Formats: sequence, C-alpha cells, structure tokens
Amino acid sequence: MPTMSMIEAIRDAHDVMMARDDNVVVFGEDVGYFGGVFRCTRGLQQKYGRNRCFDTPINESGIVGTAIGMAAYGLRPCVEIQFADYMYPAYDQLVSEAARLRHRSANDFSAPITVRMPTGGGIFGAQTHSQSPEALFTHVCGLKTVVPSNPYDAKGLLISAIETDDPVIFLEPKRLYNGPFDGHHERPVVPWSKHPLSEVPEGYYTVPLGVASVRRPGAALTVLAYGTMVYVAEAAAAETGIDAEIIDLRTLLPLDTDTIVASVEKTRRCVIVHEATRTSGFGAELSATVQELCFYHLEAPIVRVTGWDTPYPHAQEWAYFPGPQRVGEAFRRVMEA
Amino acid sequence: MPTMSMIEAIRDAHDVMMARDDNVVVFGEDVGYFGGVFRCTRGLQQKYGRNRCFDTPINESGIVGTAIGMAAYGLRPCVEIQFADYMYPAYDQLVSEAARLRHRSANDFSAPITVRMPTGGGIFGAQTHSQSPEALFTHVCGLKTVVPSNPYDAKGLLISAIETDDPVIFLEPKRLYNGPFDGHHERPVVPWSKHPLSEVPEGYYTVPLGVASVRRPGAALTVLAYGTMVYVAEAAAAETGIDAEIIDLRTLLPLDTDTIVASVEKTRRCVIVHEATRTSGFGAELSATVQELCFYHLEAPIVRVTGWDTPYPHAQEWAYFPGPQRVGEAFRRVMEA
Amino acid sequence: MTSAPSLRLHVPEPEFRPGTKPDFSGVTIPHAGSVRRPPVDTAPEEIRDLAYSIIRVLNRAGEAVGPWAGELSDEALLAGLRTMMKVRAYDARMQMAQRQGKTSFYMQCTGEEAIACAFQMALEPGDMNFPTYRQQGLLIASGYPLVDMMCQIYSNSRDPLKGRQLPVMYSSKAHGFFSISGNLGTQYPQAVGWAMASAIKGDTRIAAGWIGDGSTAESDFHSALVFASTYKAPVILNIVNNQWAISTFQGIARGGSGTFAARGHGFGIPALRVDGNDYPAVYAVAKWAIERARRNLGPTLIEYVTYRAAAHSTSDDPSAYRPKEESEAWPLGDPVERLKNHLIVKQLWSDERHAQAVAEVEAEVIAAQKEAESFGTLHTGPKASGRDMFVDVFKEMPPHLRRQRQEAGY
Amino acid sequence: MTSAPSLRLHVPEPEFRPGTKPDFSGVTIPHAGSVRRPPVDTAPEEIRDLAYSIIRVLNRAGEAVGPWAGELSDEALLAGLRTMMKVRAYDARMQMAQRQGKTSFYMQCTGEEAIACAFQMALEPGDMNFPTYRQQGLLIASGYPLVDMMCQIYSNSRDPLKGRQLPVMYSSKAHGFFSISGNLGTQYPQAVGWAMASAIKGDTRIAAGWIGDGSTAESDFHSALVFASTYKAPVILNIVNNQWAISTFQGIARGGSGTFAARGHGFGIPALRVDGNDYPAVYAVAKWAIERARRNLGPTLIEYVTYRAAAHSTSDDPSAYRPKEESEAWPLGDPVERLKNHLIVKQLWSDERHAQAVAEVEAEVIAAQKEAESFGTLHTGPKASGRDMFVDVFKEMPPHLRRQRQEAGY
Ligand SMILES: Cc1ncc(C[n+]2csc(CCOP(=O)(O)OP(=O)(O)O)c2C)c(N)n1
Ligand SMILES: Cc1ncc(C[n+]2csc(CCOP(=O)(O)OP(=O)(O)O)c2C)c(N)n1
Ligand SMILES: [Mg+2]
Ligand SMILES: [Mg+2]
Repeated sequence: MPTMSMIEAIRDAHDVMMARDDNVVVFGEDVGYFGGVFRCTRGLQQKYGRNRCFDTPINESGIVGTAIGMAAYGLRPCVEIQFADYMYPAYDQLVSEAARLRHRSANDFSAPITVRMPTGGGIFGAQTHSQSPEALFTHVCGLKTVVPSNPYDAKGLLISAIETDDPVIFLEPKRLYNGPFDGHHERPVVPWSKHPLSEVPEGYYTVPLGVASVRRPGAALTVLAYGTMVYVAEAAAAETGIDAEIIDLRTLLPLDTDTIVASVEKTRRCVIVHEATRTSGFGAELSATVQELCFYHLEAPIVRVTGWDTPYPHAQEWAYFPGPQRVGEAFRRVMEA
Repeated sequence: MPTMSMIEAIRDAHDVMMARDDNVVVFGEDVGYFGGVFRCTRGLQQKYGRNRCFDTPINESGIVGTAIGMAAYGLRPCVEIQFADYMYPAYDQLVSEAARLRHRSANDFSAPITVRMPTGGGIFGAQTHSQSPEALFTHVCGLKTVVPSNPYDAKGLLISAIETDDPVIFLEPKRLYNGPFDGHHERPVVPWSKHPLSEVPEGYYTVPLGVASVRRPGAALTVLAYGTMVYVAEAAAAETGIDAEIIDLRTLLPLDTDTIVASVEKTRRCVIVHEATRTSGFGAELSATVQELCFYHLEAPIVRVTGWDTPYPHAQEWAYFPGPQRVGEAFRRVMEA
Repeated sequence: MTSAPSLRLHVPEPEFRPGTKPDFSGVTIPHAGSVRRPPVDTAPEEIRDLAYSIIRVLNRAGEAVGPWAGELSDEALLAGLRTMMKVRAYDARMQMAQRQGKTSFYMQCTGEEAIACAFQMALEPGDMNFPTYRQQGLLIASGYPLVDMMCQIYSNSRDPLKGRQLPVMYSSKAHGFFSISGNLGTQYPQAVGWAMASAIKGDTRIAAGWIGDGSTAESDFHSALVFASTYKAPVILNIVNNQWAISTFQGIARGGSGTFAARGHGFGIPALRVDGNDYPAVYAVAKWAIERARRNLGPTLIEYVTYRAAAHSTSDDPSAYRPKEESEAWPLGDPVERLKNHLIVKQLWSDERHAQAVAEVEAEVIAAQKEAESFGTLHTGPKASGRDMFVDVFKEMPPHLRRQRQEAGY
Repeated sequence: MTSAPSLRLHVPEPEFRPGTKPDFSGVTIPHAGSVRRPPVDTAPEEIRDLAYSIIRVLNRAGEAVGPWAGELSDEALLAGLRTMMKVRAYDARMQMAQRQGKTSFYMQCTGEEAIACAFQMALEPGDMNFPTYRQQGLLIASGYPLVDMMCQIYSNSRDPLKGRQLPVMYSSKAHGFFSISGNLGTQYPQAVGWAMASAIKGDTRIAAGWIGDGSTAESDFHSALVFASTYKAPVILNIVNNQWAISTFQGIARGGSGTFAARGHGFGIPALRVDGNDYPAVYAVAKWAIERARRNLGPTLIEYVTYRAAAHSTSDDPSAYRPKEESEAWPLGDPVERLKNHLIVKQLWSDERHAQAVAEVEAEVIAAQKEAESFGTLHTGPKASGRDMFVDVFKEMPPHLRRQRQEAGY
C-alpha cells in the first residue's frame, strides 16, 4: 500500500472525489494553479480544469458565500480557508447561512459544502497562524466538525465530508501535515512514512463521521484528544508509564459519546487535551458531557490540559503548547486524586 | 429614587458617560436621530450633537472596525449592534483586532470599546432576532463579556464597561427591556416599576465587572444563571418550593468563581441555566469549572438547562425557551439524585 | 502644519425630518424616454452615464415613450397591473392580520410593487432569485399560491417552513425563490455562487440577487461584486433603493457616490438606474440585463429608484423620523396608479374596470386568507409542532438531537 | 429560452506562467509628465480619468518632468534615496538572518521601497499609518531605530513586542505606525475610524490606510470605503498593487475593473493611480492627497503600480507560479535605480558615491544587527519570557489568568 503524508492524503481525497463526482468543485486562495500554500490541492487544476479548481479573490465570506450558492444549485464545493485564523470573515456565512439553510427552508435548500482549514500551532506561526477555533463551530447547530489526526483518517474523513449532505468544517492540524508530532519540538521530526497510519489505500474509501477511534487502549484513565494532541497524549503515556486509554475523537460534532462513556466508565478518570484556549474551549463541552453521563463513575475531577487563555505567542510557542510534560503531569494528578 | 426600565437605564448610562467624558462617542445602525430600534440611545444625538452620536451604514465590521480605530486614537466608543444575531460580520474585528490589540502591540495600542447588543429570545423574533452568542465571546481571550439582568445593574455595569480599558461585549437580554420576565409568557407582563431593581440612582455610579450577585440565597442547590434566566430560576424556585441559591453571574468573563465555589460548596448541587444552544454553550464552561473546583463537594451531577441545539424557532419559541417548568424539573432531578 | 484648519466630521442628514415640509421640486428627474438604450454587449466603460440617470418609460401623460418602451404586449401589461394589485391587497390583509394578533410580524412592500413583479416576468423558469424580505412580488408574480404564503405568515400547521421562520421569510425552490435570510446581504454572494455553478455546468439558467439601499453597505455586497466581476458570473445584482433603511436615509449608506448604481463602476460592471415605479421601464431594463447574463456577457447592476411608502415593518413607526407627507410628495408617484393610467391612456383599461379588479383581487386574497386560517394562525388553531424544531438541523438527526428531542418530550 | 448558449465560467489567468517568456512590450505606460494635476478641491467626478492612467514624474532619461514634478528639494531627494537603500539593505540582512535560522519568518518589500519611503516623507508628525506587513519603509523613513525593528524580528529580550508577534508585525505609536495584524484588511476601517476620531475632536492629524492588491478583495476594504465616503474622513486609502498576492495574480482580485483605483469611483472618492517605482511621483501624489485630507476635503484612494520583485515571504518560492524573468521584464524598473539615475542626471550623485553609500548603509545595518543580536535571536541567547505571554491580554490580569500563569510556572 502506498504511504502518504497527510498533505498527500488530503490531495488524494480531492482527486478521488473530483473523479467520481462532476459536481465536486474546489476553490480558495492560491488553491488553483499553485495548489494551495500547503499544496493540498496541487495538480487538481491541471487535471480537472479551471472550471473545477480555481483561485479566488482574498475574501473568505465570498468563498463560503459563493460555495453556499453553488451548493444550493446542486454542486458539492470543497473549499479551503488558507488558515483557520482567517475564517472569521466567513463566520456569518457559515453560522447564519450554511448551518441554517436546510432548517430554515424546511429542506427546500441545503448547503452540502466542505470547508477545509489548516489549524493549530507548533510552526512558529504566532497568533494568526496557530489558532484552533473548533469550539466556535461546535456551538453552531447545523455544522459538523471534523479533525483528522493521520493520513488514513484524513483521506477517509474528507471523502465522507464531501459526500455528507450537511456543511462540514474540516480542521487540518498543520503541525501533522508532514509527520506525526508528539510535542517534542527539540527532537528531530519523524516523517509519516514511518507511521502505520500513513498507509493509505488507493481510490475510494471512507471513514465515517461521528465515530471516534481508540488509539491506545488502557485501563488507568481516559484521554479525550484530537488532532496533534493524540500524539502528545501518546508521548505522555509512554513517558509517565500510565496506562492511558487514548481516544481520538476524529469528529467533534456529532460526538461519539458511546465510545467516551464506555471508556470513562471503565477507567473512572478522564483527562481532556486540546490546543485551543481553555475558557469555553471544546474541552469544556467534553468535561460537561462526561460529568453528566459518567458522574457516578468518576473517581477524580476531570482535568483539562489546554492552550492558555492568551493569544498564541511567537517566541513562547512551546510555553503555550500543551506538550507531553504538561499532559503527563495531568495524568499524574488525576491518578493521585 | 426614580424607577427606570432597562431601556431607560441603559440610555441614562450613556447620558451620564457622554456628559462626564468628551471622548465617549456613540454610534450604530439607527442609533442617531431615531435613538435605536429599542430606543436605548434616544435623545443622545439631540443632546450631544451629531459628532458624538450618529447613524452608521449597515456594516457591523465597519462599526466595530472604526470604533477600534477611534479607540486607538484615544476615544471611548460605545457602539450598538442592532441584534446580537448580526454581530457575525463584526466577529473578525472583535476577535482578531479588539481582543488582541493590546497584547500584540505590547500595550502600545489598545481598544477600550464597548459593544452593546440586544440578545436572547422570547419576543417571537425567530432565529435571527433571538440568539445568545455569549460563548462565542467567552472563548476569545481579551474580551470581557457582561450580561445585566435588571435596570440597576444595567446602568452600573454599562458605566463600568465604558470606563474599562478593555473591549467589553455588553449583551442586553431584550426580553427584559421592559420588564422582568420569568418565562410565563401566558401571564400578563409585569413592568419594571414593580421591581425593586428598577430603582436607579441618578447620575454616576458603577457596578463592578467580574462580580456576581446572589439574587436568592438558598441551601438546597446552586443555580448559575444570567440575564432572563435569573427570573426563570426564581419562578422555578417559587413553584417547586426548592430552596435554590440563585446566582446572577452578571459578568461571564472574568467569571466570579469565588462566589460560585462558595455557593456550590455549601449546597453541593448545581444547575446551570441559559438560553443559548447547549453544545459548547457557556454552560459547558460553567459545568467544567464547577466540576474542577468543587468535585469533592458535589452530590449530584451538574445539570444544564439550555436552549436546544436547533435554530431558535418562531412558532415553537416556547418549546425552545428553557422556561420555569424545565428548570423546575432540573431542580427536582438534582435534588433526587 | 499648525496652520491646518480643525477637521470636522461630516454626518449626512436627510433634507426633511418630522416637522419640516418635504419639497422635492428641486430634484431633477430625467424625462421619460430621454435615456439611451445601448446594445447589451456595449463595453461597461461606454455606459457609465447610465448609472447617474434614471431610465423611464411612462411619462406624465401616461404614455410609454423612448427607446426602452414597447417591450410588453397589452396582455402582459394588464397582467402586470393585476399582479401588482394582488401584491398590494395581500400586503394590506397580512398587515391587518398582524394587527389582529394573528401573527407576530409583517413587512409590506407598498410603493415598490413594480420592481419585483416586472422583474419576475422577465425571468425564465429555472432562473433563481436570491431575495430580501421585500420581494413578495417575485413569488406572487411567479404564481406561488397565496395560501402557502399566508400559511408561512401564520406559522400554522400547513406552513411550508414548519413554523420555524419569521413571517415573510419564504422559500420556494420550485418558484425560483431562495430561502430568505434575516442577515442582510448574505444572499448576494450566494446569488453569484449559484450563477457561477450554472456557468460551471454549462447550463443556461441565470441568477438574480436582491438587496436594499441600506444593505449595500454590508460587506457581502462587496464579496458579491468582487466574485461577479472576476468570474463574469451570469447574475443580475438588483439594488432596491427605497430611500430608507429603517430610520436611516439612503445618504448614510450611499455617502459621496451620488447613486448606488455607481458602485458597479469600481468593478467594471455595467450599471443601470431605473425608475422603480415604472413597470414597463423595470421590465425593459430587467430584460436587457437578463439577456446580457444569458449571453454570457457577465453581471449587471441595477438600481431601482423607489420609495418605501409604508413603515419598515409592523415593529416600526416612521413618523418618528420622517415627515408623514414625504411619501405623497415623492416625485416618482405610485407604480399601480402609473400603470393603471398608462392602460387607460392606451384605452385598455378604465376606472370602472379598475374598481372591479380591486374588488376581485381583494376577494381572491380574502378567500385565500380564509383557507389559510383554517390551518391555524400563530396563536390559535392547528400549529407547527415542537417536534419539527429538531428536524432538518441536519439531513439525518444525530444522536444528541434525538436525546434532546426526547428530553423536550416530542 | 432553449436557444440560449451554454454558459461558461470565466477564470482569469495571468499572461505569463513558468515556462513562458514574459513580454510587456504590449503594455502602454503613459509618458512621464503626461497626466494632469488638478487642484486638490476638484470634484471627484471631474478626475475619473486619473484612476485609469499612471502618474509618472521620472522619464526614461532620468529627468523629472510634468505637473507633478518639482515637489522635492535636492536634499530631500538624496535623503529619499538613502532611505530606500537602507530599507533594501535591511531586507537583505533580515532575509539572510531567517535563512540562518535566527528567526522563523521574514517578508521583504524589494522593488516597492519608493512607496512607503516617499509617502512617509509627505506626512506630518502625529499622523497615523495603518500598514500591512510590507511597509517597513514607513518605519525606517520615520526614523524608528533599526535595532528595535531587528529585536522584533528576533523575538529577543529587547523585542518591543515581547516575543508575541510574528516577525515583521511591528507597532510604534510614537512613529505613527499602527500595530500590524495578520488578518488582511482589518486595518482599513480602523484607519478610517482613527481619521473620524481626529475629525470628531477637531484635530489636524490625518490617517493613512494601506492594503495590497489582493487584499482589496477583502470585505473590510468595502467597510472602509463606505465609512470614509459617508463621513468624508480625513484619510488616505493606499493600495499597493505589486501584481501578486502570494501565487495569485492581480487579475483575480481586480476582475473587470481595469484598475484598483477605479474602486474609488463607486464611492465618489477621488482616485489616483501612480507609478509606485517613481519616488518623486509617489511623493507628489501623497502630498496632494494629504492636503485634501488636511483641508477636510475627505478621503483619497491611491493605487501604486509596482511589482513584488522578491518572494511573498520566506515561506514562498515564486518560481512555482511565475516566470523567474518576470521581475526583470517588468516595465516600471527599479525604484532605487530610477532615483539614483535621476540624481546622477541632476549631477547630485554619481556611481562612485552610490557605491560608497551602499557600503555605508550596509555597515549601518550590520552594526544594528550586531547590537540586536546581542539581545538574542529566536533560538539562542536571551529571550522574551513565557511570563510575558500572560501580560496585556487585559489591562489588569484577571484571576483566571493569574491562576493559569501560576500553573504554567511563571
Ligand atoms: C446583518 C444585519 N444587520 C442589521 C440588521 C437589521 N436590519 C433589518 S432590516 C434593516 C434595514 C435594511 O434597509 P434596506 O437595505 O434599505 O432595505 P429596506 O428595508 O429598505 O427594504 C436593518 C438594519 C439585519 N437584519 N442584519
Ligand atoms: C483574512 C486573511 N486571509 C488570508 C490571509 C493569508 N494571506 C497572507 S498574505 C496574502 C496575500 C496578500 O496579497 P496582497 O494583498 O496583494 O499583498 P502583498 O503580499 O502582495 O503585499 C494572503 C492570502 C490572511 N493573512 N488574512
Ligand atoms: Mg431601503
Ligand atoms: Mg500584492
């Protein structure tokens, strides 16, 4: 089986879907001729023509707004916002339009669009190339929110997203584009080719939305993570020797509560990890949900390890990033509680 | 002491601050000559001139963006977004600019702006005149978020907000503009003049940001609420006979965790009530925080009573609204747990 | 530069406020028939003047004159009059129904009927409008049943939108009418996107976006023009300049540009300005722009000059911010009256037949209303169900919504 | 309408891509001196032509000619040349520092130096720029110390922004330079707001907004123009058209409008187009617009025609999307070379003195760099502290941030 980086897997998902379905169109800033600043759409214009893959003006609201119009016509646009940090100008079209269209028109119109955006830090991108705005989407009914953590899932989830009849926010942890990253920035980078999940089948396959994956079975505590933090949690488990059960949520909404509850009922302890700022981050929802569904099983307070409630700094990036040390400390704290 | 409606109290806060400080300017859609669609700025243009209070083009990003520029110059703009549902076009200016300016410029520039917006449902306003987007602000570091529940607080908090050197989001529950509302839409409306908190001192006074208020002391359970939900919780306490301690948070960020923790440690039970959609609502943060700080005191799962994860419907408004019955049931559930 | 003068903020004000007497005698209105009609493939830069004039067909005498006249058959004109009358009667009844407490909210388009009604007649089946809340005329002209519209207003058991939407926020794909949003301006780039999709697929259908004068200030107006200009989308971008945006006069949105049509010039988009109260003029200009789009010549911007004769909505009282007499004084007259007079001049119509038609149309609307009310009104009778609130949030209901629906007791 | 042709999407493409030979011989560039210079209080509608031409002062022979010439003294021209040389030397050193791993990121303005440098000379102290990331020339021309700029690039212990911001995102209120944002376009309405504030206070200071060709497509461009037009804000709205937005050529943002300056016409804002590689022309046009603002005549839009000679940033390799030779072939030349030649023609300068100045400037920049590096670079030496991350989120640190800082161990 070919191995792919996450970038290649995402590119391949586009390719597969553009070949299968004439209605799939792909556009965004620098997405056409050049193939995207992270090269996730490289070669698609050359292969499918400027009609199907093209550059847009720098106007995120226009990108999402025209995508909604196209979707209402019957196409399946898959668009790129160059960095998640730049989705705010499109937020009205996402929240007030894409998310609400089917409901407000009683199924007369719908907006099956996929909105991809690179997310997260760890590349010295500072405050406007590092954000993780997932909680700003999970609060919006009508949107599905997906965060893949590896090439295999990225391709399968993106194909599912494009096929889904609802608008999907597809957040790509840019720190994972070229290799798994466990937070040890001081160590050399491991490429994807050394990781089993870079074995990506050719052609069409899907990973279903709404289904989490247990990435490391364990008995001591449950870790709820997604994206880059899956690897950080794995590193923390290895380094602390604590037998953590690590759940890669993959889809944040709809959330796979069955998998979560089964695990927490078993381990009776829960650590939640994300890179976004803490207050009102998605970890809050996870904590509230676990508490609601597993209250009588919990033996220790649920702990959140997150980015601080500050902008993502440039030089202090690693002081901000919830790395294996902070996550490991949380594991210990939860085990000692 | 004069009694005022919430609208009058808000108008009065503007008046007091415009008289005290030449740098306070007030603008927004229909805010000038007409005095705002809810009349919260009535007469200010006539009193202070078109230079200090004026109508703007319908462009929320322009309203907030120009306000930030004015604040950088040295003014203290207090602007109105006509409905909170229409803040999305301004979201980039709020999140990426107002909230970050002081930090990113290392205190070289700052954006002491107040952004008022009517919020919440209960007026048959349907999905675009009913939203409660507070969680979209509390997740953004650098913004303070305030929700008054009565005329006295509204005036004192708005004066504090205008005086604060940080950007403040000031959410005005429109269902409370003309009278306290306990969710019993089938009963006649009670005007503010019948409520003690409509006694509003003349002239300048402040209610500090970041300080909650215990609106009903009680021993059985703690209710965390704000805005309209304070009255709904009061009604639920009266109707169930459950001795709830009702905390009106007033400021969501920074949050008065001291008051919350003291209460939950006492009652050992907690119900959280808000009108916004549940998933990733501010209730999630409250639940996570209470769980973190009071885990060993809790005798029952924390319960959230919220709007459903659907758009706010028109005809089914009262099926959506978390009224006294739903809140009362939650009280019972928590007491029985 | 200590010698520089003190700067001053310029805040535009309308000429007339309550207490002053509106007088538009100083306003120059181009004579009907005086504006040229260029071929549809004229380069945009050669017709910039058309954004600063007003294309008019019906003159004071009620005749249709000039190069934009003669597009409509007698039957089409008579049908147009009837459609406008129906819209007006519908508005009157629904306004009253709101006052009677049968619904929460209503918005009339009084004085603006010609625009939507004539435009819709110029479209082909399959074309798609992206309207605002004041284009009920599109739906009525397209033959969408009045009963269905009323059921939406009443949020009753037959409401096509299941009680979810604010009254007047219709949706009908089958009638080329995109779901109305409460958020101003969002439909404009969507219209461009729909048109781009049609071009991508090699289709022949075109789109039309609608926006109010005040809402042109919204950022999505820009998004739409940028994309339309770049991709030469087959779209008509309509601006209904009814002089007011709630309490705010059009000068606040327009600023120094003179007209809203002029906005097109920054994008190389041909821009026309037309008398919005002149049914044949609206139709002719719409046809011109639609032909451009259909021939793949790209977008056209049209400003319709009209006047919002009624309140903004049932929540509004305009006497607080504009003179009561302003509507009467407004120099472009009433679209229904003007078309009626034209037909009388053409000897196709008479005051008697008009009175009779008024009665017929009213009877038709009342009958529809009776039927609609048999399915309930907002507060009485059969209703949209609470269960429906949970449906259509997603294509398939996810588990958390199923749990919530259960919790809600549906 | 079954006879209608199939629609087609129009996707603009640049003339030249890698593998083709750029040839601009077909492009007409107006002769230096050929564009008229109207009085600053001319009505915008009378100078629409200025948005479709290019104001130029320096001709091929290196002479300054025409109505926009003669604004600058010999000393000012010599100082201008030196400032541009400093910017270029600074860019070269910082680009190299990034390649050496001393920082994470850098952005050059090679080829565009004249615009910011000349504009800044036309401002008065107290005026405020709202720049993008490619206006380092404003700071250098205003005398902001190179060492401070470099400390920001290095995020070191003397970084005025305490390590928080991406390199090049400077801020200096004292030098009339607003904090740069990573989010494109947001500064444009802020500039208008600052200018409005100055007008509200009866001040004499004016503002200048800056934006790239690609970023004019952003919605905030519209917000800014709407507000500037309505309130006649004393602001200069500068568009730096360097032909590229990362890999995207300017035709994608510009669409059918011919020029970016034309965007102003939709708002009744006077719009000028100027040769951005012509220092005296930039200065003269800036002075003209600044005088308008200062005399309370309202906003002016200026499009600077230039070419981004280097990569977008250190993360970019333009050879993937444009021919390597395009920069050389670009017909407006290099701003440093052109001013140098002009000064030589004026017998104020010589190749020898230029070579000497190059060396002096480089020595100055290297000395500054040494000093800056003594305070650390991104990965070595003294650093901005993690503690600082928690400061300035709010004016006073609220309890939850104090707790988090403690948790973080600072
Ligand atoms: C984004 C947004 N901002 C504000 C509003 C509130 N609002 C509703 S209608 C209106 C005025 C619109 O005026 P105009 O565009 O001229 O249309 P008209 O009502 O005159 O037809 C305003 C400000 C809104 N619905 N959406
Ligand atoms: C809102 C937003 N969208 C996208 C980006 C990513 N981005 C950074 S620079 C750039 C190109 C800007 O081009 P232009 O405005 O022409 O300026 P130039 O780089 O040529 O000076 C893009 C797309 C961003 N920073 N902000
Ligand atoms: Mg209007
Ligand atoms: Mg550029």
